[in-house]
Amino acid sequence: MDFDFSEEQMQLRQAVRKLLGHHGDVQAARRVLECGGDYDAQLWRAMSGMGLPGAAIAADHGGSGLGYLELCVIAEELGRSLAPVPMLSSIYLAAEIIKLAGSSTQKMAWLPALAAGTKIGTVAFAGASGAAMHFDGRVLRGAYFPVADGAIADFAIVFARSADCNRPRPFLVDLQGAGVRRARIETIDPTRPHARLELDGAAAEPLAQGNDDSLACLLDRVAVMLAFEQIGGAERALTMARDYALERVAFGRKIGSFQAVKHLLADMFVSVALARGNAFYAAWALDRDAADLPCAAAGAHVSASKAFRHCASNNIQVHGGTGFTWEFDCHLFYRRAQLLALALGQPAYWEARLLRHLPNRTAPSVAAV
Amino acid sequence: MDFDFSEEQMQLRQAVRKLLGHHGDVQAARRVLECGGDYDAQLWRAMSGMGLPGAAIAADHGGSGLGYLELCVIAEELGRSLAPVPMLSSIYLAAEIIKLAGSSTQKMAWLPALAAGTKIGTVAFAGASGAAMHFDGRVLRGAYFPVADGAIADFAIVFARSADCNRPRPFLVDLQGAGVRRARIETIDPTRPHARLELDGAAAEPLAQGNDDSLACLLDRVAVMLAFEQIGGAERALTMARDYALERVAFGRKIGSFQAVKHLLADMFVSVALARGNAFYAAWALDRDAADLPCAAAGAHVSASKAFRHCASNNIQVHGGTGFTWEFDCHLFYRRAQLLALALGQPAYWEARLLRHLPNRTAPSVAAV
Amino acid sequence: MNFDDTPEEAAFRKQARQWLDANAPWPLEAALREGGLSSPGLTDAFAAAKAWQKKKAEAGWACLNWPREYGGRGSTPMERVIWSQEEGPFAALSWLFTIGHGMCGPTMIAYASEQQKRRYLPALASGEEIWCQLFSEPAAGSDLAGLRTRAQRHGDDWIVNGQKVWTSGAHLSQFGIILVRTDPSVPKHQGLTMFFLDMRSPGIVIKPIRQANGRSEFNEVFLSDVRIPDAQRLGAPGQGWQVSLTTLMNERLSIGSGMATGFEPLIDYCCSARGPHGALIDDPALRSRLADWAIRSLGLKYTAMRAISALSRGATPGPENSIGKLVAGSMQQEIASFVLDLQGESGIVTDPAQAPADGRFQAMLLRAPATRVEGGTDEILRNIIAERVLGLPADIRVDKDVPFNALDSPA
Amino acid sequence: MNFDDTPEEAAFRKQARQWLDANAPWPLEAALREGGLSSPGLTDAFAAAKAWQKKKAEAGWACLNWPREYGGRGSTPMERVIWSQEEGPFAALSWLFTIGHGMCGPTMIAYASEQQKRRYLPALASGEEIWCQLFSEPAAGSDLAGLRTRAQRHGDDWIVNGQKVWTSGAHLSQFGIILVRTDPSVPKHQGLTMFFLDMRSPGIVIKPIRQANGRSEFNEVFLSDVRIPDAQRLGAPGQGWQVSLTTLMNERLSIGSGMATGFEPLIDYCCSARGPHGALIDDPALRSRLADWAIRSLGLKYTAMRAISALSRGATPGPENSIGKLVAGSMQQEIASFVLDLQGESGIVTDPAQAPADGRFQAMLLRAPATRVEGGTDEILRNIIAERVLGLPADIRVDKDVPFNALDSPA
Repeated sequence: MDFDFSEEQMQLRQAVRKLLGHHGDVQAARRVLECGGDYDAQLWRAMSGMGLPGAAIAADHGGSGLGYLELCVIAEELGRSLAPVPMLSSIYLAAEIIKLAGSSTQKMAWLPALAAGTKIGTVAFAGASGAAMHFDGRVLRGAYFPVADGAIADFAIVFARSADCNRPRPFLVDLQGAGVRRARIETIDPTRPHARLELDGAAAEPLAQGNDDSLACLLDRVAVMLAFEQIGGAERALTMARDYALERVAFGRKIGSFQAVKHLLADMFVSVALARGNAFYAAWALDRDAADLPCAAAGAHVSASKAFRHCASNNIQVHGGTGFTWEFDCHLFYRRAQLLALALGQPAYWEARLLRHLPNRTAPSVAAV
Repeated sequence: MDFDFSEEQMQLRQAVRKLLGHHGDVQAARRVLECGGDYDAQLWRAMSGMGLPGAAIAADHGGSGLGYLELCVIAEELGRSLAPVPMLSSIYLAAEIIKLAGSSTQKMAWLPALAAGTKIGTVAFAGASGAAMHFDGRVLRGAYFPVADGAIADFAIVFARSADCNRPRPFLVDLQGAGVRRARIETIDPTRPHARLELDGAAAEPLAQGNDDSLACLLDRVAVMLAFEQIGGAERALTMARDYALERVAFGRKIGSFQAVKHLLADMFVSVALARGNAFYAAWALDRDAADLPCAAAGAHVSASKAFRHCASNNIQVHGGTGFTWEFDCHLFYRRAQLLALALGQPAYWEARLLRHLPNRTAPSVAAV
Repeated sequence: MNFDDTPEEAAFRKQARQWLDANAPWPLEAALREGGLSSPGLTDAFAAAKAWQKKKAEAGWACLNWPREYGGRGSTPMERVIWSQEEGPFAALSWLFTIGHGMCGPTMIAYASEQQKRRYLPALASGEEIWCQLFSEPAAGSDLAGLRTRAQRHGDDWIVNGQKVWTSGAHLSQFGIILVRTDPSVPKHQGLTMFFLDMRSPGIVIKPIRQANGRSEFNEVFLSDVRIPDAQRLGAPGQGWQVSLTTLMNERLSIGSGMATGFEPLIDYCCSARGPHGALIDDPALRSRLADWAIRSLGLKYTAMRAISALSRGATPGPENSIGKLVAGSMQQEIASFVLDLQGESGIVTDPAQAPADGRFQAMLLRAPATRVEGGTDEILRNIIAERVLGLPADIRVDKDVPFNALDSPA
Repeated sequence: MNFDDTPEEAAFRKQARQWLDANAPWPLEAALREGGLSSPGLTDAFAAAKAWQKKKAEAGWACLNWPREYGGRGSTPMERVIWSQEEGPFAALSWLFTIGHGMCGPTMIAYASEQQKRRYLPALASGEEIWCQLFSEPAAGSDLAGLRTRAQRHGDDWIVNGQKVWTSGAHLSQFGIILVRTDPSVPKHQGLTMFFLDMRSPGIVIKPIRQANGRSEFNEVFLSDVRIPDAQRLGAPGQGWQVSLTTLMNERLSIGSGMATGFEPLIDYCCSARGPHGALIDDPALRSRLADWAIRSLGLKYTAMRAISALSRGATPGPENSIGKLVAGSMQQEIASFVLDLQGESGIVTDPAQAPADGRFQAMLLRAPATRVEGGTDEILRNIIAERVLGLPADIRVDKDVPFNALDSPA
């Protein structure tokens, strides 16, 4: 048994961390925040130069063909530095659904550009406020929001219903074509922009292998990578809080010598440790395409969402007033924690999926999740 | 506004506390525990001599006619000393349902003996394990457990269904009559015994004014008095923990000087304060028979259940290993906290009732609780 | 146990209600009930606050518990509570004067000269002059007595140098009370002195603090060679810590209005939003948490009533009132997070025009961390309850008897 | 990242499995899986434990990580883990030897003489002789170094007087290791010494402790003029604290089996019991809490796997393993309370014959408070994580440099 990343994967982690540090670490997100930009294009190009976006894309399709474990390592580092790049939209979501449900022509058409970072894709599945997409055999109509990087993506995979199918299936839409309207919307984390996407007769083609299960399968996979981003963020928030507790003095003592602060930090450590255990198992399940993936992925995402929110909010608490200033980075982690916790829909969906697929449940489930 | 007990009520509290102290305070419960007795008959007689059981029974019916607020004051003191007397069964439950649903003949027949403590009544409504009682127009058949003081009660009000009514209504049964079998059962709190009650053709008469709402109305009232017992217990557990923290030394300091212990105790104080606020309002609502009673009673019981469980369990934690010994009284409070939290059924019932009757809810409820 | 007014209280309530019926800014009522001060219906919150305060003061309804000669009404605590119940939504218009009326005024009443009281208090009561409080510093938050702003005596003046932070309303204020260190050679609690000062004195620079939620409610205040006449000293030199306790104690007297817990908007939301079981409020999946918040929110409300009741019996509100903010702060954060979870993907949208429930829960989530810190962190409040209510020993204080300038790292 | 055995590990696993297939007490399997040691199917748990240990020792499967010459097998940590995976339900039969094998043995290996090791360890490994550990005292729980049992040198012996408490299995043991104070004139950590002793020595009186849940797993041990030969000293006089850290560190090596969290019985219960939505596990009202316990329980399991993995790379298990009991202890209590709530009125019934789910959750609720205290309270564990993992400062220690006999109140 070797339930940890390998030597090579650790080296990859160091290389990614170095690259991100070179681009300013959290300052990259800060720049996007202050300037209202879309993402850090320079960083994205540098990452693409290292083959990071294509880590889990086969060499045949222009990727670096490393694998999912490597992608998880990268995700954790991105989370740690809050990297403002379209990784969730273009790689975890768009590349993954094309890999899952695209024909080989579709894969050849889109994966190389995604791997190279020259095109940005996204996936639109969020039918907020009862909005829904419909496919009439040729074009799509409807509106979704929020769509990650929806304002800058070159194309989108849109989950839509059609006359012959009542459950959403994936369709590919060129966002530069006719019948597409998109507008950036304000969200809780301005460092990762989102848009409202309105399609009014936009030409679309189905992903050839798309079916009723495509969305759930996709989300399981994305949940694993997202969990690593969340853990990266959570652990960084814990480290920030720990460092501040070792530096800040009150009542003549480092505040980290007060049990109230020590125990707050200990509980944060426990959250992160549990989340990491769950995420490791999910990474293994993803890598092996194990039957356990739905439960493992849901457990990883639920656990990591809690850990990141917990650590991000207690990080502010340990920092006191200072932590509530715009200049300090605490709020960037707090914002990102909320964003990632909701990026894949209601936590209730994931909780239900976790329980539905628990390995030791004996009763058949009536609820289909 | 005067949102507190009156001077006279405070004097009553002192008198009750003195009486209970005279009978050994918590040692009375300890005696029942060690000897496997039913209740402290001597204490019960002394309480009856002071008119305590009949506090909320009208003078016409042999009571002392003080009122509900006085009964709440008494309940808090009983909770504080874990008094092993049949107050829940005979007074909160049996006397209350007779007051609510009895004919004037039934009231005259039973209330004076209950008020005087010369007869013990109980109410059986717990259809655990799907068991249920049925009334065939003359006799009752079925089994209920656990029934508080079921092995020693002289009579019981049994909630049962009948051919003409699918919701349980109250029937009066003489437990010394034919067709009655009862056996004491082990529960989590041996200081307040319970029994399994099996009726196989026991003669019964309906309470004249009993209806479909009788059980819910009864439980609302009982919930208020029970909340005061719970608060009495919770506050005592908090006091025990505080006193121990001021006495026990570790690492050269009183353990109460460690923030971990201080904050544990502060949180217990908060629980009790919130529970007391809720209970006071419920006492007012009960006293005035306010329309708000269902919400107030549910809030008081839910809040007090949490406070008592919280304080009883943290009291053991503060005491460390000592708190887990049989000789120390910590576990008596822990046991009683569990008993009282479940005495009136699932907490979920009370949570739903609280929400159903919230004053500031605007939507009509679909669920009938 | 009753909620009835005494005959005197009923008469007072009637009088207040009649005056309010005739004089309150009723056109603003809906906006204030709906969205409070951030309501779009309230176009100029500053002007509205000033106007309402002036009107109240003219009719004798400002700062009710202050003596009449200083612009108050000489009311009993219970009358003050009744007034606040009757003033209802319009009380939100007092935001501009909270610090001045709640903290600066009572400190002036206790420590200023008669002449000063007659000069400053009426204008403070009427809202003509706004006051702020300069206490916290970058290195002195929970440990306020560790503050480093220095004042040195020069003739009849004191020269003040240093930096204050989290000063609410500094840029709107004419005056402020300030706690400074006048003697660094004694242990830290013993070398402090309180003053009041003109906020337009030369040497004062005020900068707004941008908060994590993007708003600016507070300021940094830089003081360079600011002169304060010794006549504006409040209490003896070195007594500043005791004086500040008066100020902070008065903060606690502001009960009755209570802290917002987020519970009311939560219930409004759950009554209107729909889930698989009809209105969310009937969804069994939410039941347990909603019920828990209900008992905490109602429990706080009734706890405040108990405190008011004690007040009317002549008791002083004690440290047990610390539970309000302790419970409310974390509840706001939990509730906001809970609602975002219900909203799923759209829970991240903050634009009020597009977000569910006008984005109010998103705004709550972003503001809540400050509530858990300002005016005493959760940890400090638990310490207060443990020490002052339950009588547990104080934390070990390594700096208690050490001269301030001999401390290791007053950094 | 993989769960595969190396070829060597696979060979070891095969060998273990083959031996177990041929030799394990299979007739007890069902009873052990079902109810553990309290299963009614296990009529004589003591005899069964002794028999199984003897059989294992004879075939070289006892105390795998000990050297062969002392009754062990000289296995790698990973082989030990594989063995425990394969031994499965039969591992529960080791209850009688947990302290002896996990704590006393390693301490003897580290500090006893060669002759002593050869005399005592094989009989300890084979279960022929049972050992216990005499550490805690009434006034020394979390603060173990505050212990007061005195040992004074008389010629070649030490005379011991005092009282130990929470001694698991004292009445069944032939030997024990004991930590005592040999020098009260130095600060408390410096005056301790470790010994091993014959539990049938004159002057030892053992009394079972009745626990809050009515059972008796532990004892009080009174020592009056008990003689221990100096040859049975483990480590130098005054080095007892360091020796005890070896003992306690070894406690942590017992990973792999993991702490019971109550989650598995909870899921079993929720799969079989029915509510308004079919099986409880599908009840939306329970979903959020069940999911939370699922991630905590699974998270602990995978954390243990990470620790095993680190072990196989040669790392020493560190203080981060403290999270196991911290998480499991409160989970047991929460889960038990949660199930009782589901059971409503019948949740108070404890008689296994009449209570839902054979009363197992009632028993869990009554035992759980001890889990949160024994072997380190929740508070001590959080301190360990904060100090030894996160590097935060230790609590202020007022008694650190003070001679033990000059302390205010070693009461």
